[in-house]
Amino acid sequence: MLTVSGLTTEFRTRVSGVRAIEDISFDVPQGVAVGLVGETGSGKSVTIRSILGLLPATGKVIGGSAEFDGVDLIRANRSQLRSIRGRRIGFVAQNPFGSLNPILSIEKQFANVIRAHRTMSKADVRAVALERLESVQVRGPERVLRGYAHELSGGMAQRVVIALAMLHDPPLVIADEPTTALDVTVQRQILDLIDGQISAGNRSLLLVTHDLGVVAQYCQRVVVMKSGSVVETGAVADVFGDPRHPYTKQLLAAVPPAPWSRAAKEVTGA
Amino acid sequence: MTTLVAPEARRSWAKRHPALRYALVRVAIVPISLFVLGSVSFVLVFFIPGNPAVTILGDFATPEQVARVNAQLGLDQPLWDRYLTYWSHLLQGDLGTSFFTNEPVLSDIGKFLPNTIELILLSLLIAVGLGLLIGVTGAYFARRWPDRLLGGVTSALQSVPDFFLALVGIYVFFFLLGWAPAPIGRLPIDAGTDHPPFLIFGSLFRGDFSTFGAALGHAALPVLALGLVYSAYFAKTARGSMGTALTTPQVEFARACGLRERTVVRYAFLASRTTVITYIAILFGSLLGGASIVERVFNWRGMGQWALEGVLKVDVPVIQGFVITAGLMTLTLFLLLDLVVLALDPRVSYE
Amino acid sequence: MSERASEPSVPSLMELTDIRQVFRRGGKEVHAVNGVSLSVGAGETVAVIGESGSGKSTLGRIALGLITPSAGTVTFDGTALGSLSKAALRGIRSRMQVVFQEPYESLNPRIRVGDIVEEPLIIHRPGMSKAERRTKVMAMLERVGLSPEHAERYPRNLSGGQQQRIGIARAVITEPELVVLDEPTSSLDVSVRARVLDLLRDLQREHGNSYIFISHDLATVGLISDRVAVMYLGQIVEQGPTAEVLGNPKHPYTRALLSATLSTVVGEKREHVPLRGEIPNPSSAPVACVLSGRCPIEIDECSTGPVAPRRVADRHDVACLRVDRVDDLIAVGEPE
Amino acid sequence: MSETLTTRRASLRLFVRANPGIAVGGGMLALMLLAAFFAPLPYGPTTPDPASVLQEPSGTHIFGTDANGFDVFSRVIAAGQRDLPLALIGTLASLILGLLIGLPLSTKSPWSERLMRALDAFQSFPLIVLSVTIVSLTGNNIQNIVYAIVIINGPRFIRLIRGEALSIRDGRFIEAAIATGARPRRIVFRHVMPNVVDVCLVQCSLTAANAVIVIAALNFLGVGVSPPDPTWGSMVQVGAQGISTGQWWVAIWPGVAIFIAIASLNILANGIQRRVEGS
Repeated sequence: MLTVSGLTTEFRTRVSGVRAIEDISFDVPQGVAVGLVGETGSGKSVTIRSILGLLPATGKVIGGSAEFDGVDLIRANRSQLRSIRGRRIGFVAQNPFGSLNPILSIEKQFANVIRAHRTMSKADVRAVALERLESVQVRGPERVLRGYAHELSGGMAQRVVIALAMLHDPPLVIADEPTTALDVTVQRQILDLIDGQISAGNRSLLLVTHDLGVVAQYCQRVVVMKSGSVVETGAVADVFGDPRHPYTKQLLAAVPPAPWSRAAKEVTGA
Repeated sequence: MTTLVAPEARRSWAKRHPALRYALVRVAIVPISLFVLGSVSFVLVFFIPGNPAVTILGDFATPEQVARVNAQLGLDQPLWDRYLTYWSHLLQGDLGTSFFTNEPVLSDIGKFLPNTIELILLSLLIAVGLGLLIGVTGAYFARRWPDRLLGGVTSALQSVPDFFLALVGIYVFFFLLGWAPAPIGRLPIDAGTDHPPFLIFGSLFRGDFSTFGAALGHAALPVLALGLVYSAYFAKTARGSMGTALTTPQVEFARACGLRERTVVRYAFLASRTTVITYIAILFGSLLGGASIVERVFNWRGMGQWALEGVLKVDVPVIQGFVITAGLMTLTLFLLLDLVVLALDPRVSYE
Repeated sequence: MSERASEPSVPSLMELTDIRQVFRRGGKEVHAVNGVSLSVGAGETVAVIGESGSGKSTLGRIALGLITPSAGTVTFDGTALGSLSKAALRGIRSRMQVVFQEPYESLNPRIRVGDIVEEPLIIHRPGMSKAERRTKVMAMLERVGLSPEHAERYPRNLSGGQQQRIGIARAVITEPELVVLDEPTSSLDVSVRARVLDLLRDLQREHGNSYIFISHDLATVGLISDRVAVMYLGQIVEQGPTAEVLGNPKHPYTRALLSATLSTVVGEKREHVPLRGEIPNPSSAPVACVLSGRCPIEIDECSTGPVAPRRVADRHDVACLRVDRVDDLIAVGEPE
Repeated sequence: MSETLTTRRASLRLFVRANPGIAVGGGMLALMLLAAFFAPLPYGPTTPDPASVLQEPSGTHIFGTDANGFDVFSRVIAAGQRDLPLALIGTLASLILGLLIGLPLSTKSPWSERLMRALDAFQSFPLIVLSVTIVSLTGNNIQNIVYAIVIINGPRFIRLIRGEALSIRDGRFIEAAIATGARPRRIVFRHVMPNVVDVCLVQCSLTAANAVIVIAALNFLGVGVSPPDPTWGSMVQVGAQGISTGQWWVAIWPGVAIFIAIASLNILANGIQRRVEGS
């Protein structure tokens, strides 16, 4: 589905270039959820932004390719890229309030995303938007549609973002830490929602996260990154069950044991 | 029964429409500001050293002459009386008469203010149009060559005083090339200085195209001088706010959804709209006085030039009249600004 | 007050009694903290757990005397903070310190690391000579795992973990009896997080100080705390010894928080305790159980009035009418 | 000895490469100041030569002469002695005013908010006209132009310093300092002040640029001028009469000097801004 190979990106500073990621390669097969994990500065964000052509002005991909649908996204021209983004690849960002336009009504934003890829009457836009909002379990979709982003709670806003990202039923969804900005008790709802949407359409998911638990429970494959390089790739069960790279081992060891297991041990021991 | 219900209903109304309530409060403040403005302009006179009568009559006036003029001006009255008289005149729309020309200040303002407003509006048109173009283009091509080039242009324009740019314009376009008319007013010298207010807009509206053309030709240089210099300030603001807006996650998400670049830029512009509109209001305010020197260079006969000449001669009623008019205009402008911002941004909720 | 808040098993150092904090925001009253009582024993670590908006950080600032509560008293080592003059309060600050969540933001970017760590000594140890202070600073830097050369650097030239070590060094250099840790590891990566927690534990072992550990992460709390208080909407809904609360949680909200932590063991999917909707604004004084409206097992009685805590086990208090039926939660299906 | 010199030279080169704006802007400014005070002038700037009036630029008078027979080149250079220090003093005065008023007002109390609104109202007023009034009333000499510069730029400093200090006071490290037990005075001087330096530096060079414009504008209007002392603004004014009849050199050369002075200050401001953002 998506094949990334040898991806290398540099950031220009005043004096020289700084390599942010180097020689990144991995696959996202059809119908598979891939977790891209790493700590701060490991280059997860730069990797997906290189793939989607969303690097800031100072960043530049200097090597490698990202093959999707038979098109190399790195070398694709602007209009090719535009017709893929949103239609063939959906993107869910970290902070829902950052993602939504604060000044346009939610309905207008649905209309813009729909009309980016097909023509549709105003009534149809409304019908599609309502249906989509219902499918992501937004309560009171009519009211939400009429309203603005700031009137929503964090979880609801992220549901709206997911609905927008999946409006055109893209076969691949890239999610960048989609629950980090949300309250703890809401995070799993959103993960379950994304998971449900992905498996319902037999889609692929590239899930960027720093939470190994999320990868263990929601992904089938994992790519571990460290300071701009991939250190380990494989099936989640294999990598987490028997990590090969010392960094992966270290990462897994650093995760505190689940609170219930430790506490339960102490209770029974006492 | 109804009297019991009414306050409750009103409170809930205010709760449901905080924006409307804010707007009403904002409008209600205006009379207070006006009172402060009027009083400030009265007090201003006491900071002026010396005796206005001496200023009028010259240093060699006899004490009797001074006393007579003082009585004429009402300056022999107690302060409190003068303050009340001042307000009663002001409320009747009487701003006094010039010490030197004996013209009623109000009629002077009626004559000169429209000229200034035309100059400011046309200059703003250039400044905003060009400034937005430069700023948005620069922000879009951030840190690439168009941005660097336009940044250089902006810095250069910002480094020229408007009156100097006007002089260079006169030399090049009037003296060397002969494209522009002589800098002697709003119309050719044989048309005299008596013309209806709002010369350009008025003649266009009436369909008097020969006057319109002549007036526009005379306006070209002053408008360009002001418009170019102020466009630099505008470009800098637009570049800054658009530059920030274009790097927000919101714009990234819009791109990731496959929106056209045109729509993406529009998203960013929506986000920086308030800054841009605020800056237009600020520029209008500063042009009100800032245009005065250029007006003088072109003998534009605008309010700025009139006030400047009044100031240089210590013509107290003229200074007061200018303070009140300019204050009134900026007050109105900022009121409008606040209301426009309120109407444009769904997030603004004033509590 | 026979049913007093769950008490420590050691002599008490800090006593928070019926703390209330009301902010006025846009003409509305916001009850950030709503009748919280908590005591911290000497040498003890008490964790305050909650989501953003639960009032836990406000509670931490009240404990430090950075905010004066609208009602209730804070007693530190027998002295009520409210009775102290400004100068006396400043003086007592050498005995209670704070470490914030954002390591970089809590360090002045214009001051060298060595001077940052030295500042509490300048303020609280006027008798100390410059040389003595420097020696102590260097020793402290080494103690938190940094080298003397770091003293000459500015905060921005350090990693997040190193910055947080500076924050900790500044907090403990006057050997305070109480340190409030406001999400000290939340913004750190997991590998760094573990080492910072180790450091905090070691320091406590050496100095015997108390911690109030504010966090939203139950897994971290399980590693470091002796007792846990779970906060929701300005109230403590459950508190008790860590092993009790995490191993035998009785409040639906605690269960929901626990189920939000995902295991890294593939296939070990814990039950999901879903709450409806999201944490509301704490805008009005409670007329019901704080969780009513979101709780999957609520009954009509839950919305008739505030729910007082009840003792369910040794030093384990829970504010829930449905304590007996909390195990039903697992049976409740997917959200909404 | 020579070794330290070469290392110093090398570090200077490094600084110039990393901060081209500061180097170019600062260099140009220094050059102008040096020229104004120390350059040997071909003619006395205030000694007219009645024999050569309104002469075009030539080998003898490279910038030409004006209607009074003054050598334009000598006057343009010498005018820097008045314009530039005055601009810098005005900037310094505005900065001090901004610190004195802005820092104490950096609270969220309703009073300081109200004062800021009043300041907004004051700023939206045509200040150039006000400053002409004030300079002509306080005694029409060039030193009093400092008042004009402060009236126009002081409010900007107050607003800037207050806003910056307010956001710094909101910062975590201030809360940390309070929690450490620092006194209010220590917080202002040790924690707030050092953090407003950056924005003040940028604003200072922008203000100096604006001050050059203000001085030129007032002198152009004949305010604050004591003939025959040269200032750029009054030279432009003298030349303005000849501009429509083709005697461009009298007005253009001092105008170019104004342009270069302002441009170098703007370049300097941009350079400082870059450096501040980069750090």
